[in-house]
Amino acid sequence: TSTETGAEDKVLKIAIAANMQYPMDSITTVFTELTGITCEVTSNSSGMLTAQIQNGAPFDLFLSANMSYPEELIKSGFGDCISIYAYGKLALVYPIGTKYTSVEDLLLDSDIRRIAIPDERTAPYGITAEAFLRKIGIREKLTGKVVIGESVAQVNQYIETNAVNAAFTSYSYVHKFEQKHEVIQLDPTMYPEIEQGALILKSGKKNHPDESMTFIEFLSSEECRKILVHFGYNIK
Amino acid sequence: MDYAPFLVTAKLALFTTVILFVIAIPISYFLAFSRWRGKIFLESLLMLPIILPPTVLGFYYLSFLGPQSGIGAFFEEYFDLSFAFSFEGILIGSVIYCLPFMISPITSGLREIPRNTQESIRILGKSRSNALRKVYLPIIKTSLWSGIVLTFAHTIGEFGLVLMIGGKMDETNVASVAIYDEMNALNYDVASHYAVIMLIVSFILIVTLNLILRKKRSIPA
Amino acid sequence: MDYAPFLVTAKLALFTTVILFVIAIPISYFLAFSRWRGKIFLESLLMLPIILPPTVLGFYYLSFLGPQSGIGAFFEEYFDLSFAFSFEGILIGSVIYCLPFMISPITSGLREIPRNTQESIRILGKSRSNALRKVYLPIIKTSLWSGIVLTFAHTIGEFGLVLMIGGKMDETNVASVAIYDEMNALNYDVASHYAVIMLIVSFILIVTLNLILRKKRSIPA
Amino acid sequence: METKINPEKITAIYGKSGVGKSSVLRMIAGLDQPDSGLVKLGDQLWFSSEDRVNLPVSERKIGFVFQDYSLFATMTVEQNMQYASKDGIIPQSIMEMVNALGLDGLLSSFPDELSGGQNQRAAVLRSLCQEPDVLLLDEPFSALDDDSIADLVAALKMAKSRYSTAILIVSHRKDVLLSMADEVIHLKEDGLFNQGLPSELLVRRF
Amino acid sequence: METKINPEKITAIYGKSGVGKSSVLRMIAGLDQPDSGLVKLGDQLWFSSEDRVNLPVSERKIGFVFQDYSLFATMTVEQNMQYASKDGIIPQSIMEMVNALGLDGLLSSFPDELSGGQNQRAAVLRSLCQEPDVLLLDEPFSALDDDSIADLVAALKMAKSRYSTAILIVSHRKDVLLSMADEVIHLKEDGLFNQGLPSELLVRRF
Ligand SMILES: Nc1ncnc2c1ncn2[C@@H]1O[C@H](COP(=O)(O)OP(=O)(O)OP(=O)(O)O)[C@@H](O)[C@H]1O
Ligand SMILES: Nc1ncnc2c1ncn2[C@@H]1O[C@H](COP(=O)(O)OP(=O)(O)OP(=O)(O)O)[C@@H](O)[C@H]1O
Ligand SMILES: [Mg+2]
Ligand SMILES: [Mg+2]
Repeated sequence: TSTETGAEDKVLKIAIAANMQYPMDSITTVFTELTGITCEVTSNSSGMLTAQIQNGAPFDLFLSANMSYPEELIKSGFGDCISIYAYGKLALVYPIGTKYTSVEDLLLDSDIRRIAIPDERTAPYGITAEAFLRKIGIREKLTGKVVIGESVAQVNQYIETNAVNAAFTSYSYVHKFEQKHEVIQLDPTMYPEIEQGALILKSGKKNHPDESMTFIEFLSSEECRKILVHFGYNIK
Repeated sequence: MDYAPFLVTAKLALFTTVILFVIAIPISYFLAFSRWRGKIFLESLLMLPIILPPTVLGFYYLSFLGPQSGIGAFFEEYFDLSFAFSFEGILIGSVIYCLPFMISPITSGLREIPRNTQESIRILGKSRSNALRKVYLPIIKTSLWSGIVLTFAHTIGEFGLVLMIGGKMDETNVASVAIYDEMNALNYDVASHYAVIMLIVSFILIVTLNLILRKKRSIPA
Repeated sequence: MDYAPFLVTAKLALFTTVILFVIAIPISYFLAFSRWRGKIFLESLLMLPIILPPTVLGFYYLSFLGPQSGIGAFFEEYFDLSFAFSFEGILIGSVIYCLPFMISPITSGLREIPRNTQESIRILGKSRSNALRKVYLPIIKTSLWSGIVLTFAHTIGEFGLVLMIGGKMDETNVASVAIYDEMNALNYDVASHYAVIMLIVSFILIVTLNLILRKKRSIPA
Repeated sequence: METKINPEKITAIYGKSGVGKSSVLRMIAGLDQPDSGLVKLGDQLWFSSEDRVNLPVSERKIGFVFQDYSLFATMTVEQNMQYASKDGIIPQSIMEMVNALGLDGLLSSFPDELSGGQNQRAAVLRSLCQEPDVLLLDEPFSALDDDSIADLVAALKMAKSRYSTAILIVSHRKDVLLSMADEVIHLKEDGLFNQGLPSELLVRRF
Repeated sequence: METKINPEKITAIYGKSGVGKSSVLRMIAGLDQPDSGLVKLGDQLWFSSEDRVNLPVSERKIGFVFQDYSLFATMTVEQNMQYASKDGIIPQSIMEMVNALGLDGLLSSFPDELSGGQNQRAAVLRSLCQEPDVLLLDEPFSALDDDSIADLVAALKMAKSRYSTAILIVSHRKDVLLSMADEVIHLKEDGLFNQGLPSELLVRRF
């Protein structure tokens, strides 16, 4: 309620990995309602955001889809500690009405001609998807079918445009896909955890450490957890 | 649905085009008419901004002009001017990136100006800038037009560079970045809505400019 | 360090430029000389590919030509030709995207051809294609050059569209995507290494082409 | 305006500057269209506003030397001539004229390396390479000295007899026309014209 | 080649096509540079290969009517003339010549809407608008009929007396030069030349 500091000053600049774009609208809306702090959200690939932050981007917070990018930033002195606010879940999306008895059957079915997987080199969900496939032991058999997407977002676009028949993506999009596709949550014991890490940044003079802290606290609040669960994240 | 990004885009495209038009004309003049032998290198060099992927160009831009860089820090300290994460930043980035789109057609237009026109100018004792404004630019009208449209249109669509240099502050939130966000949020309807508006508005604009400039004999300068 | 992406890039840039050159000439001819009143709309329409952000263009491309789309499925079924996730796919995408870069300078060059040249052609009873090849193209050499360099250079740098349509197959792994990936993986050294190679090779190529084409009177066709 | 042009004769159009001589040639060639009237060659109808006939330029088998020569700047003199020739081969008889007109050393020059008069002679030769049925010459002597004019007239007469080309010349040079034209059409500013022998039409006004 | 050109007289350069008349004018104007030799106006040195003097074209105060006229195609006749005039205002005396030369109705026409002769007259007028010290005219009568030539000569003489402009004309028209030139330089193909009165130099060869 302190209007004297000026509206400009109270804007919290949050950099988010592209895959957080979807739930982020709801999270910031509720956050602003509760605290009066407005948010400006930038989404990009985690790698590019990291580069931006290292080059002085005036972000207050970084919400990454994994731990390696925030860890890199801590190493170079742009932050202190990462808080894990949720765990992502891996999902498999495929056309509605497809009959199958197991994930293996589905993936090996000859009607499923292309399967999109995020790039494990750049996308956290790619690492998990690849791990999952290796675990169930059919990765090699899929070689001719696999289409690598740059990010979860791109994999989603492949599904949306029907460019592929099935895709590994984040379960957080379940509500978007439900109408036109089947979405299954894959067994979380079959892949490593997808830790969603938030980092308070110390990149410039204009940072808002107090508001950032408020946001981090909000992430573990009951209201926010509800939102995160609704969007298909796990909370511990 | 937020229409502010369109205004930012319009502003960016307009400023970029105007600035580049002003910059490109003397450069192109030099490239077209100078007898300096090294100009072929300069000319080739000026084509390079589009060789790099926009994001990569943006990365280097941040390294050299960002707040952490020497130059960037200096300007921020003493002039309160920041070359990154600001409208000025994406404008400079766009100008650098679109340089080839403006320079190349204008230079080729100037190269095709007949020798006797140039000689008449010398006989009349006109200065270079006067000749350029009154004679050469009207002659190469269609080449100018080509440079303007390519620059304008490309700035509207560009987003890798803008996203990298600008982040997404209110002042750097151009329509193409907004579309990118909507696509990331799987709001394909909204994204399409934006895209269609962008296409229609641009189309109307280009047609209108076309109609104005195509009027025979119209002189732009 | 893998140099294969450079080969894919070179192939893509070369094919895109050659195909566009061939396509653009008749289109530009039509735009420059036709008396059809609607051509101003067609001309403006052909500028639109660069209005959309490449990723968005890629999205629409996949919707219309992707494997599940009517056209895409047909070609995949009957010709075993796939318009997405293949070299052919990124080639078609590049051709669509770079259309304005080739068409705009060539059209403006053709528009500046003097009327008496056109009339001499009619008197000599030459066909359009003959006149184009033997007379018009040599006259507009510098405009052709402008279109070629812009297309070539831009195809090298383009990555949003290629990333979307290509899906990171070996055959679609162009250098710009490789650089982007290395940057995303925070391997800045490798990325810079790639970028520098790309810049140097392109620079040498552009200078060489410049030197060849600048030879006075040289006739490209 | 209605007139007969005898294909066996050299006909000249004479008149003041701006009176419409070039325009008449352009209409005959089909580059411009008359508002009304006919254009006929022998019994061939080329243009008729009434019958909506308009033979395309390329089918009229016409050679045209423009007042500003209009050689292609990107081609040498020889390439210009080859381009105009059937099969790209310059007829032997025309190669001889190249020598007679003093252009032999200039075949590999580009038009902008030629003097005005050299350009003009090259343009006439290029049009002869087409072996046209009708040759239209717009002020072909304007950049030439007396000797060159004489050479050119000789060349035209030779071409005429060899290819039986009808020749129509626009010129304001009374003296030249007197010595070489078989028939003169004197265009007047009111749109009317006189037709007759050069000796009658041109001398009268001195 | 060394010669004196008397600024009070109208001097003509006469010679065969291709002999180098236009080139001489271009060197005087400074558009081309002689391999060696001098160019002087009165006691002003314009060019000297020995002393490495080369006065820029723009400082030579020269008007030049090119053999191909070279009006700016993007400007009307009037705009062309205004552009050449100081302060953009066409001098009154030249506006009178516009009428005398029959161009009054064509001021707002573009060069490609003019006939050859109209273009040529407009080009001469444009060069007069510069009020040059020396006026170089390359074949200024080539596209004109006898009446128009007479009008143009009258206009040139008037300009000469009013602005005391030295006039140097290149022409192959013996008859015209005989009637209007004060002095003739006859350029020959071997690079030599004769200088003298037109009646001596030009008539001798008839
Ligand atoms: N494109 C044009 N648009 C409008 N008027 C034109 C055009 N071309 C020529 N004219 C006008 O038509 C008239 C006749 O022109 P034309 O060129 O036929 O004259 P001409 O008899 O050949 O003269 P000259 O001997 O000077 O070449 C002129 O008054 C000229 O101004
Ligand atoms: N740019 C050039 N490059 C090479 N040679 C040239 C060039 N311009 C002119 N020449 C040559 O120089 C000679 C003289 O040319 P110039 O134009 O001075 O002749 P001219 O006396 O004006 O003839 P004309 O009466 O036909 O106009 C010609 O033989 C011509 O071929
Ligand atoms: Mg005429
Ligand atoms: Mg000459």
